[in-house]
Amino acid sequence: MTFTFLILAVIILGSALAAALRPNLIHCALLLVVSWLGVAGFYLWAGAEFVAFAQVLVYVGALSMVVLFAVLLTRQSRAELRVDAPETRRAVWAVIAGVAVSGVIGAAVFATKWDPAPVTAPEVTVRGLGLELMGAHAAALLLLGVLLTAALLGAVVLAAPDRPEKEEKS
Amino acid sequence: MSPLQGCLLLSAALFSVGLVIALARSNAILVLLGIELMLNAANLNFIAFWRFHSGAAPATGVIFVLFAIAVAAAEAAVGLALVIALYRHQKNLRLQEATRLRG
Amino acid sequence: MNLPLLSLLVFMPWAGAVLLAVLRNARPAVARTVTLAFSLSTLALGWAVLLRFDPAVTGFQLVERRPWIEALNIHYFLGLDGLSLLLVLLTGLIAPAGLLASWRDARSPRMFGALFLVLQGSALGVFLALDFFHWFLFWELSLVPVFFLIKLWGGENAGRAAYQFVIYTIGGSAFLLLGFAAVFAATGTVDFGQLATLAADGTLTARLAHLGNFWPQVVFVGVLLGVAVKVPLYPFHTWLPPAYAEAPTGVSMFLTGVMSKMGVYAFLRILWPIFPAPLHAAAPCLLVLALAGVVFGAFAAMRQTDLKRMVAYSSVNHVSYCLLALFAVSAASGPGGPAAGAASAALGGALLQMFNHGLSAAALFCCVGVLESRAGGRSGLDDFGGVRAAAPVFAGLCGIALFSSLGLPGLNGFVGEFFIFRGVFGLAPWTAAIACLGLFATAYFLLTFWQRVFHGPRAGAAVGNWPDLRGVELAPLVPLVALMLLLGVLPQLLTGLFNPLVAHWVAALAHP
Amino acid sequence: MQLSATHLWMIPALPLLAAAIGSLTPRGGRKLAAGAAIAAMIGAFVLSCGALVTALAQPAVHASANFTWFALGNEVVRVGWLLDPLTAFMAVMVTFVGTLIFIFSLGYMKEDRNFTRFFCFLSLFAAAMLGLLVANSLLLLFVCWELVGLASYLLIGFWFHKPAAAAAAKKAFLTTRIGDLGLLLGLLWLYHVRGSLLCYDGGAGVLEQGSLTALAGTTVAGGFALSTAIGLLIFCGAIGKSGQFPLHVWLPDAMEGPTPVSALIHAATMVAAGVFLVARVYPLMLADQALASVPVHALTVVAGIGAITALLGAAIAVAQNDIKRVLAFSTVSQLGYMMLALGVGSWVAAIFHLLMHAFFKALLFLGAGSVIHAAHHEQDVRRLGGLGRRMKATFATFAVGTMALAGVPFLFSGFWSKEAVLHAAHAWPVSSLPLLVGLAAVVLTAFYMTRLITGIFLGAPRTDAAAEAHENSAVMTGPLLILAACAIGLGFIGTPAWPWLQSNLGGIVVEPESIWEAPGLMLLSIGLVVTGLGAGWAVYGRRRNVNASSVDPLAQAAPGLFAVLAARLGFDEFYAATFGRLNTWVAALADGLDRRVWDSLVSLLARAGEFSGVLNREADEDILNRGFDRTSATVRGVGQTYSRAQAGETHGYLRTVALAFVVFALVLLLGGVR
Repeated sequence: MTFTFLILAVIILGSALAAALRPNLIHCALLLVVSWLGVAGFYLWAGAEFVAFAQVLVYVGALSMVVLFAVLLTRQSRAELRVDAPETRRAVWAVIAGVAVSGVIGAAVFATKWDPAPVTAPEVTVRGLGLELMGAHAAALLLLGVLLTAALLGAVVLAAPDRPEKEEKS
Repeated sequence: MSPLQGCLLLSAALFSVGLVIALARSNAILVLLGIELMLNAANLNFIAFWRFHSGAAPATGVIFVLFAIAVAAAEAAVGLALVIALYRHQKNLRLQEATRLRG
Repeated sequence: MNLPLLSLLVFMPWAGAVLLAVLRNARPAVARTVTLAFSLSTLALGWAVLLRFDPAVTGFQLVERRPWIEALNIHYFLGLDGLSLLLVLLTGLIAPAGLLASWRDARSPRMFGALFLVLQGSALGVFLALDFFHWFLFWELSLVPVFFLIKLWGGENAGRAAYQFVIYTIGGSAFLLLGFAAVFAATGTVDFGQLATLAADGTLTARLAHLGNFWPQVVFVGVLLGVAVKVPLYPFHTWLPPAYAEAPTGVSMFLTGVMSKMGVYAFLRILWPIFPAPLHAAAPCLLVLALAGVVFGAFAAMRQTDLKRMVAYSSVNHVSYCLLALFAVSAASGPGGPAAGAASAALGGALLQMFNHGLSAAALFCCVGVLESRAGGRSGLDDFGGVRAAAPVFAGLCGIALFSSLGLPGLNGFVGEFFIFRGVFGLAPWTAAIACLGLFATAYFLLTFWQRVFHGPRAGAAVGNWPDLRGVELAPLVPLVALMLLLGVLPQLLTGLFNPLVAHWVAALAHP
Repeated sequence: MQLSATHLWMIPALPLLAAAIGSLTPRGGRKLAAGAAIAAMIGAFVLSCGALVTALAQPAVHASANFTWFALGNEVVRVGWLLDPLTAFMAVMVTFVGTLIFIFSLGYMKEDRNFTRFFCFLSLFAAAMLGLLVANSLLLLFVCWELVGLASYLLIGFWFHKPAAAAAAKKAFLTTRIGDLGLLLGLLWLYHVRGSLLCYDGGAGVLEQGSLTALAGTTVAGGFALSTAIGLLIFCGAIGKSGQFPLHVWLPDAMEGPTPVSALIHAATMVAAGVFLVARVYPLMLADQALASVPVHALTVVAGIGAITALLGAAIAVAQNDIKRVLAFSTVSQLGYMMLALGVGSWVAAIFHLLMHAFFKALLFLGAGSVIHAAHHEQDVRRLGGLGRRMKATFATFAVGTMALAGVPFLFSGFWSKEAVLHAAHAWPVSSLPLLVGLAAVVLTAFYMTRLITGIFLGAPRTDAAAEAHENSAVMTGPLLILAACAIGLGFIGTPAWPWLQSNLGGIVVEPESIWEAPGLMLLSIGLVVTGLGAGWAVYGRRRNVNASSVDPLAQAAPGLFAVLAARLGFDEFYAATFGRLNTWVAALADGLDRRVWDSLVSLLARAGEFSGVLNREADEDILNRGFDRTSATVRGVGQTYSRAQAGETHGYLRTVALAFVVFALVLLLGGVR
């Protein structure tokens, strides 16, 4: 339990909680980016540098941009960026669910007897990782490529405007 | 409290925050982001176990997380496309109004 | 050259049917021509078979035997003896004639032709198959096209008649199948020849009895029922008049000319060799039934007001003569055997009668079909009058067919009937004496037909423009009538085909 | 010129060829068809004469030429030709009379549009008849026998557009067919017993001694000899064909055909076929004569039937008004004479009478045809009269025929043959009834012929048709004159002074009683003829001034009897009421069996099937279906319930998932699953 860890935890949870409460959509998105950065920091702290960089690239770099595009694409006026405050009833249920889930997981965590942790982090070089990916997990990697392609195409199809005659029909 | 437990608790808390966001907010984009948070919490767990738990193969946790990030990226892309389609359809992003799947 | 002639015979009509099915947009004339050509193939191939056929051999010739379903000991087994050849030739004559008689039927000639060819192929299959398995396939398959031909191209009540026909005959066939299932279970073979061998030394009965004591009887009765319905044996004949009367002309011709022979053929090919002992035991009863068919069939015809029904009943009467001969022989068989002369006369007469009845009954249906088409679908006894004045050629041809049917000497019908009577008289004199009533009644109703329709002043549908036969209408009648005259004087043309076979049968009868 | 048995087939073949030519000739080819027919008949006549010469060289020999027709199974069916004096005499008679009638038809049928068809049928008839005569096999004889029936059917119904003619043709065919069935059974029996139907086959034929001994020696049911039974069955055929009681009813109706047909078929030849048949199988009929034990001899039955027919026909003829019907019943009566002669054992007398009768009856019929043709198809005696002055040739020849038929002594052929029959009956030891009946018929015959001839030719014309009648052309009167000459002259071939015919026929030796042995009988019969003629003249001869509607004197005297005779003793009505009704009844029974019994049995079965189907369905509906219904209703209810949870609200789903996770996790935690 280190200080660094605590700082990171505060950043992660704090920005996430703030995002949960802010009414402004842009603010929420930006706060979440902060949270993702915190997670990246956590990876660094844990010794998984490659994953940390991947997290920064994918989440902080790419995903946040996409989210911002989506926000901008789906807004008609500035006023609309202020989304409605959550309905009380749903919010209460959400909190109950959240607390219950974290409570259960926490209970499970405390109830479990853990082996003592190894002292040093496992050695993972980028080279080793690359060999691992192209060796044992080559098939998964390929599949992932296919999945990403399919997702790309799917996204294009979904987001593309419907053709005129189909609109008439609907 | 061992570092592993701390990490797991952090992950649980992050997951719950994500869940609360997904459950409480009505904007579809925010719901999607809440889900991304929950995914992050899961990844966090992987790294925690990789780092603080013995018996695993050297690179398994890392590779798992890498794949999960890739899948999450794909998921996010599709999800956001869905959001845009939804917006085009009902001219807003209020998820509670998207109830056309009702049985 | 070693062509599988018999397979060609059976499958050539089917090939024609397939071709017709493929030619979706064929014009009616093309469809008719294709049908006729494939139908005539039977005659041509039958002729080829005739040239290779050796009458002196009593076994099967031109045999084709290949393993088919080896696990069940089933073979694809075609073969031919004098009896089969006779019926193949008959089919080759009647089928094209039937097509020609229905030539002018405008309703979908392509479909009609295809169904007709399927029917023809099935009938040939029945006459040539020597393994029960595919024999029964052919036997049942012949029902399907007939059903559609009657229902779709038939008269007013064709639907009911077609259903009655199919249900009745399938009902009979069910018993037949049951019987053979038991035979198969007992012996492990359904090869007619092997079964006959088994039956000859009593093994078959013994093995059937092994299944249960009543099985020999049950199997016999089952097979008998199946065949009796098809022939038909009195009183299983009630499907026949409506079916024949409602069917279109060509199909009626085929039904009476060929299909009724399938039943008699089954008697000769299956029941008689495979179940000699039970048939002998049942023969006195069956003899009475056949007699009832002869007498009541003829007398019932007297009461009919519809010409087609009348001719249909005459068919019951005529086919019953064949059965009369068979049962008389069977009743007299046993230790020592029946009087050889009488038995061979009865059997030879029955074979002749099969062929002759095919010719004359088909010609009669053809004539009634002509009358019907001229009268716009009416075929009542009272719908016509004085047709002979309007159409002398037609009257002449129809008259010859009528007199052939009533057994006038000099025409083909006489020879068969006379020798059936000669044989039956030698084996069961009283039966022959009573059957004479049938002869009288046949003459009575056929002359009534002739008198009411052709004689007297022109009346009913025959008034007004009533042309004589022309062109394609003559085509089916002239060859049939010519054959009637020819075979009346020279029956040896036919008897030469089966004399050794009949002699062989008679010799086999002497054994118990 | 001689013709051996081997070539005998040419005699029927010639007319058959002519028939084939005629059948293929179109309507316009009158000369071709008629020419072919007549030429063929003349040729056949010449050949027959040749055959006669051959036969007379050895009168006691039955020369036969047998050959195989076809083989059937184990059997070989043999047929053949037979040449003996019987065949030869009959063939000469048939071809001679036939030729004359053919020639007569040229004139008589001149206006008919189916002229060629008529000659085709005539030729067919002649061919069949001649075939019947020359056949050595009873099978072949039966074939020709039936073809004769066919030809007569076609010829009687020649004017088929007249319903009466069509009905008469059918009646003739069916009535004779009843007799034919007996004949068929007789032949079948004979065939079965002897294995052959050849009459003469070098000792193996059915009419030869070996066969006859075997047949007579076998006893069948009722104590009859087998030969008696078979003989009587064969005789049935003769009854039908020769118009004997009780199957005589078709013969008068058959007069609906053209008159030459009546002459050819129903006077001269076809009806003679029955007599010929009995004469042919005479050895068989005689086979039981020596047996004392049989209940009845075959020939006794023949004699009885013949006697009844002779009297019956003559009596009915008295009361008929149609010329042709009078002659038809006269034929019936004369055929009865012939049968009587056969029955009493005088085979030769029967054939003698048969030959003589053929000539004079053909003459009478052709004469009647001449009258009818001249009087525009008027054939009612009451509506004619006074034709004698305008039709001298016809009158003269008809008178000759009448006298021959009536048996006017010495000059006419009928006298000699009739005397032969009567004397044979006289000599019959069994009973004198046939003789008495024959004598009674003599009176009646003379009487009705006088009535006929006075009615037609004497007195004044009673209608315009009769008044305008005039003599026919030579083509019709020529044959009449020739036949009249025969009716006079031919009798001398069989007179007691010169019994040429008798001595030459005698293939079978049954010596006729010489006429001189009973001179009293001859005187009696002459007296009876004179009585008949005189009575006829007394009743009808002096009625000069009657009209067409006046009542017959006999009808005035005995109206009841006359009406009964005129109605032909009610045979037709009786048959219609009994056999006709029985026939209808059996037909109705057969039809009813089909429609009611068998059909309802089948539909009962179908109902049973249907019922089991209904049961099945009920069971299905009650148990299976209802169960299914309930299950599916439950499923639907549950689904509906749960579909409310399917709110379509994304948040709700997510929440549910979360809470469910909590619950499961709690369960795992609290359950202590490790």
